[in-house]
Amino acid sequence: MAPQSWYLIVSALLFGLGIVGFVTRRNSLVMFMSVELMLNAANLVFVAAARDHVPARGSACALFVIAVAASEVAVGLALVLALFRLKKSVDSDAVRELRA
Amino acid sequence: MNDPLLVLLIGGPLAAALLLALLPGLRPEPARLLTLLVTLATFAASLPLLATDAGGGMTHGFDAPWIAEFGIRFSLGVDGIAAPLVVLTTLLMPLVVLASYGHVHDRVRQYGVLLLAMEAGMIGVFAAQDLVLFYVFFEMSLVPLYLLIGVYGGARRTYAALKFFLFTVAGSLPLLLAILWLVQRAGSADLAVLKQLPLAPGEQGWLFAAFAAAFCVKVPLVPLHTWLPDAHVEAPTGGSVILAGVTLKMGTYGLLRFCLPLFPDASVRHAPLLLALAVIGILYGALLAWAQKDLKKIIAYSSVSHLGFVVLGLFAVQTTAASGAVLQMVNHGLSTGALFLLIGMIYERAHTRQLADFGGLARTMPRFAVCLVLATLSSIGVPGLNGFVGEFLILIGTWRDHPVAAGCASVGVLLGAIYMLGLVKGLLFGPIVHPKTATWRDLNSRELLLLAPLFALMFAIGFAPKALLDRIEPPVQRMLEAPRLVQERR
Amino acid sequence: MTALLAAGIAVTTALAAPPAAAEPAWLMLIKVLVAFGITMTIVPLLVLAERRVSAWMQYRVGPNRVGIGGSLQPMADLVKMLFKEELRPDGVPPFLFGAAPAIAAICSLSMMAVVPFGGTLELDGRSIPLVVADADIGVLAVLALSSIGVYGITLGGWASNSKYSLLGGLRSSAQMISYELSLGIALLGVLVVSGSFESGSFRLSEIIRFQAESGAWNVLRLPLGFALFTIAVFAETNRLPFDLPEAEPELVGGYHTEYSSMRFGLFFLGEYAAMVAGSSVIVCLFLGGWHCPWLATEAVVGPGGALVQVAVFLAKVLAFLFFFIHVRWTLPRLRYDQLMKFGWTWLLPLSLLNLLWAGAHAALGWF
Amino acid sequence: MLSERTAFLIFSVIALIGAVNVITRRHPVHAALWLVGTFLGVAGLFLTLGAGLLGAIQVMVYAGAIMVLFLFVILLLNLDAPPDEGLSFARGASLLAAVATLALIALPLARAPELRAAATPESPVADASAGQVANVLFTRYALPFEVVSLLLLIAMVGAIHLARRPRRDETV
Amino acid sequence: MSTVGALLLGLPLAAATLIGILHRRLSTRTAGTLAFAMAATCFGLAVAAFTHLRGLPEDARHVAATFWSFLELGRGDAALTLDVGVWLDPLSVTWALFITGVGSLIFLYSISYMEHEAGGARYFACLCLFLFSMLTLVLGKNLFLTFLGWEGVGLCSYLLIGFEYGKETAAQAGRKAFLVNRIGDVGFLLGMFWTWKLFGTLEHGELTPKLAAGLAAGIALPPLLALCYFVGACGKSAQLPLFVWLPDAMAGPTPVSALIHAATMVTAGIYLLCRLSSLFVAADWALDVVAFTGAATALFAGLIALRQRDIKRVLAYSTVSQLGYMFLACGLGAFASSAFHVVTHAFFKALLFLGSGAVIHALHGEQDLWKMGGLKHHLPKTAFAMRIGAFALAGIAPFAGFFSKDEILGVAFARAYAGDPACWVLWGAGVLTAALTAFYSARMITLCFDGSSRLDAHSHPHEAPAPMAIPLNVLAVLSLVGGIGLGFEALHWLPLHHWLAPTLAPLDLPPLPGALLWGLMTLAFLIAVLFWRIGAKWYSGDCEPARAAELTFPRFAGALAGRFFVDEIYGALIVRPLRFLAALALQFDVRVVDGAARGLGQFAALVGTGVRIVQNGTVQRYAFWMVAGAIALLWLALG
Repeated sequence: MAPQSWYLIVSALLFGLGIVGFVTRRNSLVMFMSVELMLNAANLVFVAAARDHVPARGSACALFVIAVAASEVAVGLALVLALFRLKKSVDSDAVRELRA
Repeated sequence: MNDPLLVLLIGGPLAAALLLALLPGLRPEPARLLTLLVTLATFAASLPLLATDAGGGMTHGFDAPWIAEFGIRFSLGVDGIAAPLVVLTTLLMPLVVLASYGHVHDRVRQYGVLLLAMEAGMIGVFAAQDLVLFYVFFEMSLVPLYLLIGVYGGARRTYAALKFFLFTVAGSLPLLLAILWLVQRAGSADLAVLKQLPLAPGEQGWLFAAFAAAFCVKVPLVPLHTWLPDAHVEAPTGGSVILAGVTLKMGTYGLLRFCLPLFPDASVRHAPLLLALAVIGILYGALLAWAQKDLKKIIAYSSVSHLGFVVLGLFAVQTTAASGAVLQMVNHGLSTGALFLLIGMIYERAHTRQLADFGGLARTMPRFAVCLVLATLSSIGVPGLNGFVGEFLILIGTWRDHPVAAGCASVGVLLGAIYMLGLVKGLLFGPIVHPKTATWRDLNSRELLLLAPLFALMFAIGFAPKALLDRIEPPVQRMLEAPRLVQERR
Repeated sequence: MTALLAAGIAVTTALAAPPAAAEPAWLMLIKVLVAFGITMTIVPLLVLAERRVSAWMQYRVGPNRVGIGGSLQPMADLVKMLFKEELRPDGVPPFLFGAAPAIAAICSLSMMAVVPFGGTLELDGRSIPLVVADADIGVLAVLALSSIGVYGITLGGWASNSKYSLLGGLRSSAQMISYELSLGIALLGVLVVSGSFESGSFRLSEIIRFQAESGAWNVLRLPLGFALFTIAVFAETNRLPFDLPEAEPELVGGYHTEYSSMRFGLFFLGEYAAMVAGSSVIVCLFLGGWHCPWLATEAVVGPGGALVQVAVFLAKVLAFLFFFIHVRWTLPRLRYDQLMKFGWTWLLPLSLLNLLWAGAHAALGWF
Repeated sequence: MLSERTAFLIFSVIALIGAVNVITRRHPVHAALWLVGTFLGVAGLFLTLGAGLLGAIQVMVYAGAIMVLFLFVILLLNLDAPPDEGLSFARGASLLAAVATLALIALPLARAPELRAAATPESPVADASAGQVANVLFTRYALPFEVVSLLLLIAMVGAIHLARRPRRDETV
Repeated sequence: MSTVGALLLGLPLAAATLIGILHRRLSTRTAGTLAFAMAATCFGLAVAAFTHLRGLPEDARHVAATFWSFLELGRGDAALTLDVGVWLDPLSVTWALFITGVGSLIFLYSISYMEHEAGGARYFACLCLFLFSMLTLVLGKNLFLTFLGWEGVGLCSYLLIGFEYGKETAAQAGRKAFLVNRIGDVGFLLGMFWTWKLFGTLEHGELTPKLAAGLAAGIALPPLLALCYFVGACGKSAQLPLFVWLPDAMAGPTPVSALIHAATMVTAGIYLLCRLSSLFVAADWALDVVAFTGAATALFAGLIALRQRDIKRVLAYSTVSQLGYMFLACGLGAFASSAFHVVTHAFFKALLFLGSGAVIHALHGEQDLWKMGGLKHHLPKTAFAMRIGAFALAGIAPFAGFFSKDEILGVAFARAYAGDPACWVLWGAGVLTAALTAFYSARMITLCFDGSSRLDAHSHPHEAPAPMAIPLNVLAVLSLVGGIGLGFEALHWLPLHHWLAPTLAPLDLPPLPGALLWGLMTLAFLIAVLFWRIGAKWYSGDCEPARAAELTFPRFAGALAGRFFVDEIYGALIVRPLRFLAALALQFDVRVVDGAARGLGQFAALVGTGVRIVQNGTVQRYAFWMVAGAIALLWLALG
């Protein structure tokens, strides 16, 4: 059984990579993917931490996170689609102007 | 012993305003008629306020709990100082409505709503015996006037209305802080309680500064006066009359009712500063009035000068001077009110307010000439009319302790004559300038009816001020008790 | 070359999937090989059977030249597959082009890991459950692998760098996803009914044991569930009447038009393996797996009993496969929008209804 | 059977490499596929942690549904690799992100010494099998469960409405 | 007695308001007769009051009557009680007498004078109002009412001077008169405040005895207090610094000039000085200031009068000069003799003004002396009356002017003789002015009536109608009799000094020896006659204006004609800088004070633009800040 800290380290790395992806990449889809990465890292922490207490709860929480992530992606991608239809590109810099 | 009269005086116009607001279908004429009737009824109802005299104490008291936990009560009451001002307000209102027949033709109903709401607010200000209630009415009376100037005003009305609003609100913020501090310390917002509250000199200093800031903007005292000319020039005639007639008095009333009794040490300590500002106000205002080209601006700056006298009277901490100041408040309301009404009438005909455009009106409009000369004489303080009595009392009272200030102020009387007679000569005498002078018809009976009460009161106060002064003096005496003691010790 | 690599990976994933089983490594290896071997033998037979049965149904003979009555035809196809030239259109991502068919194949093959061929085999004192990895999540693994399978087809369509195959890939994956939904819910129906098991795990062997003990196969309890599940499996494996994506006239073969030789072979293998796996899952869930009502398989002692169970299980699977092929040549092909409409507006509500029915059944404990 | 530690190592390596590639790959489809790899890696980690149900669901939902959705969008929009994409907004952001990850790792360890304790005892305390998770899910977290279901419904409706191609009589 | 006082004040006010309200419907004639009737009754009442006071014993010769209490304020020493009432004492009754007397004559005169003027009713309303104010001033019970009258009179002069408001000059002159008066009024006001502060009362009844007691006890009062009142007096009686308004006031109709700028209003200053005589004496060097200003004004005005072309301006400057004489008398402590000169001056100056009015009336508005000449043939009666008035003005023996002027010179000589060297200068100035007066009055009479006729062709002057002639004749008689009747000790009929003594401060001056006295009188008489002869001869015959001009000192002539450019100097020194200051204040107000308020607004907008840069729409930027924020929070939480 690998010690819990290892899991935390891996999830921290995953989360860090997620942040890098989210902050640096201009393509909105890749940004979405980075968000998924971060969510996964969070799930990992949930389950890893729960293992020493009540494992089931960790999974339950992770389940909720997955559900939320799924709905987030659904709506997010719908928005990207609508955005693409408007701007002909998914580059997040394309939607820079604050006025209509 | 709750006497419902004051609640009626405030509630009546407010209810009427609400009613008018909720009747969009009402045609202009009946709406204006309703406004007139309500204002007349309020005036009639307000007369007994003057009649009863409780030796300086509070009459027509009405007291009900409002916000219990902070000790804030809905308490109203009127004494010798407030009664004349309330009656002045209720008197000017019907005149303003009558005047509006001449120049307000569209959105008449809303005009009525604003006037009635303003009247309620102003009576509330003068009748409030609770500090927080006073502040509420103080702000409430501000909004209708802002709208009045903003909607019915002249060319740059939005700028002027906003400037007026910002000046007053900025002034009243420190007031709010001070009130909250006081109420929190004293546990109650009632004036009587607050008077006995022992305040440390330092604390009293900044509280006085906060109160004075709000009221000096309203007076307006010199450095804070730049909103007045703009507000007057852009306001409709009715707005100007109310603005000059009553709104400015709220500032001086506040100084007398709150600053002097609640913070005696600070008032006496700051008295020289305020006296200096008052004298500057008188001379500076007069000079500016002389340099103006626009009729309304001349009268506006004359108001700055006249109210400089009132502040002078208040802070000389002398019963004679203070009574004179209160009397002068009423006088200024009458004379400047009349002047603004007259200028309004001329503006209705000539649609220009530049002095240079006029000349030789006396020949074509004799009645107007007589009225204007009368109003001017009252304004510059010619004996036999009300203006002189007020100024005389203020100056004679101030001379006792501050001869130099009184000396300089009396020069203001001279300057006053200069610019006012300049105005009269420009308008009435000399050759005819405006091509269409002949076409303007003289004052009709409505307009004369409008001015009659004002002139009647001017002569009445001019010849027999005793009736009014006896009503004013005791409460003033009571207000100045604390500062007088401090003055004596010094 | 990549194909072989892909096959190897398939085996390791099957191994890794169910780590919970604490058996010695070599026994696990033997089981995998046995399961892999059974599948690999059934698939060519299936291909041959399909062509013979369809021919029989259409009053024609079918392949009978190679071997006795065409029995060696699959060998011939295999040889053809291996030695044909591997074409690859230009502008195509090489790795993905090769990986796509492998993914499809891997997923289908790995599904067999979870399927219990028989009961337990007592051999020199060691009782060996006749299943590669009786994973706690059993049935869920099937679902998971089937959803991974979608990738094979989507990537296949995309990697071949042509509009038609892209559209074909998209349509087929859309179809599979839609029907995966009703597949899952129908599966739930079964679990709810056979939910009397205590530890709440999804093991297929326990479902079979439940059917054996209760004496009635699930198909009798959930006839609607059975029908829905089979339709969904048909859709999952892109079999007629749902094999629209590659057969569409304007799409010309759908996602595997650009594929040739062994890559096409892998796709082909994947498809048929999916059929085998699908039918075996159906058999386990609804037709009592290796259980045979009147033949008390447990009574027969020794290896013979297990073999009988495996035989019964294989018989059922072959029968079902026959049914697969039979349907292919009887029902017409559905148009794409009808297909999607049927999937969402008919199948989904019915499966919810079935779930309701199963819930009521479990709660009231009919039988 | 493989020891759990090695499984942990393999899967975490898969996950991390996948993650790195997700953010470095210029072509969105490649990024998406690497993401699938990461998801499978993480699913494996779940399995090593004994959360079998979660692993399956992770595969089924994340890898199976969400990534397919991503692929769908990428393919539908027919996106190709933008020319100079790569790691734009370079130095500042990545530096910051690096600091962030370090902070996330270093700080908890520095602060919570017990985390650095030796490996916990070998025997798995209790597996988070489907049954136990179900028990917890429908008793303790019943309300969140209902709320999430509602959320999913809303998300579905929202997504459909947003992504719907406007009919001729509608304007966007 | 109080009813007499009430009526004295009430009647003019009632008349004024009545005519004022009905002035549309009243013709000039009816309004005039009504006003004259009112004035006559007032004169009757004044006489009644006079006889009543004569009946009272010497020391209790005053009657007080209050009508209603004006106001009561304050308590203890700061108490201020003012009430409206009447205070009749020898001083006020004397003034009332000649005001109402001369006033009613002028009312009668102006009925016919204003016959064909437009707005005659308004004119008479103002005149009645003027009479009311003048009587309030004189009969007022306290200084407050005196001040009320004081300003009221100023107001009426403003209205009457600007009667023909169409003419720019009239409007301008009216305004100027009111403003200059106002300057004086401010002085009076300050004096009043100071008096109330020192004595706590403004009632004449209480103030005069207090002042007298103070004087007797030798308590010195601050000279500035007296000077405040003196400034007021100067403003009203047109003394040196503030006399500019009087000559311009001639723009008004002639009867107005006669009434206001000769007989009544200008004497108010003297009345004030006499009323507060003990205050002035107690304020040590205040009286010297009064004396010197008086002398200077007399001399200065006399010089200017020499070269005036307009007949009314000559008279105006002569009035200023004679007032200088009165102030000189007060300055020397001889309040009674100055009062005597006031009375006599009222008679002959009113006569001269009315006469000139008749002349102008006859010549249809022509006022330039150089366009008259030889009028004695056309207007014999007016010429005769004017000649008597001129003799009185010049101070020729039997006429009134001689006695009052001589008395003042006598007092000046006596004081100098008694050892006050400064008084020699005063006496010298007095004599010189007397000479000048004789010269210009002769000039006026000869230019106007004698000499060759310089009338333009088509004007044919006719004698003044009856209502204008009667006042002329009455005044002529008074100018003749006045001097002897009132002043001459010997007759004891109505010695003014004796009559006014109780109310005025006593004059401590050793009487001159008899011989010296008579010598002085003859000297004065000789000077007057001599200079009259020179003047008459100089301007008789057909002298052309040019010859006449260069005859006098040429260089000097410009200054005289231009009235020493006093108006221009005032304009430059006071009006222009004040106007510049006003413009400066306006700019300051708009730029600085208003600017500060607007500046505050712009500052807020500036801050706004600063903050806007942070929000620029790129998602990355937001993400970056979000993460940075998260780290910071983390650091805080765990740090």
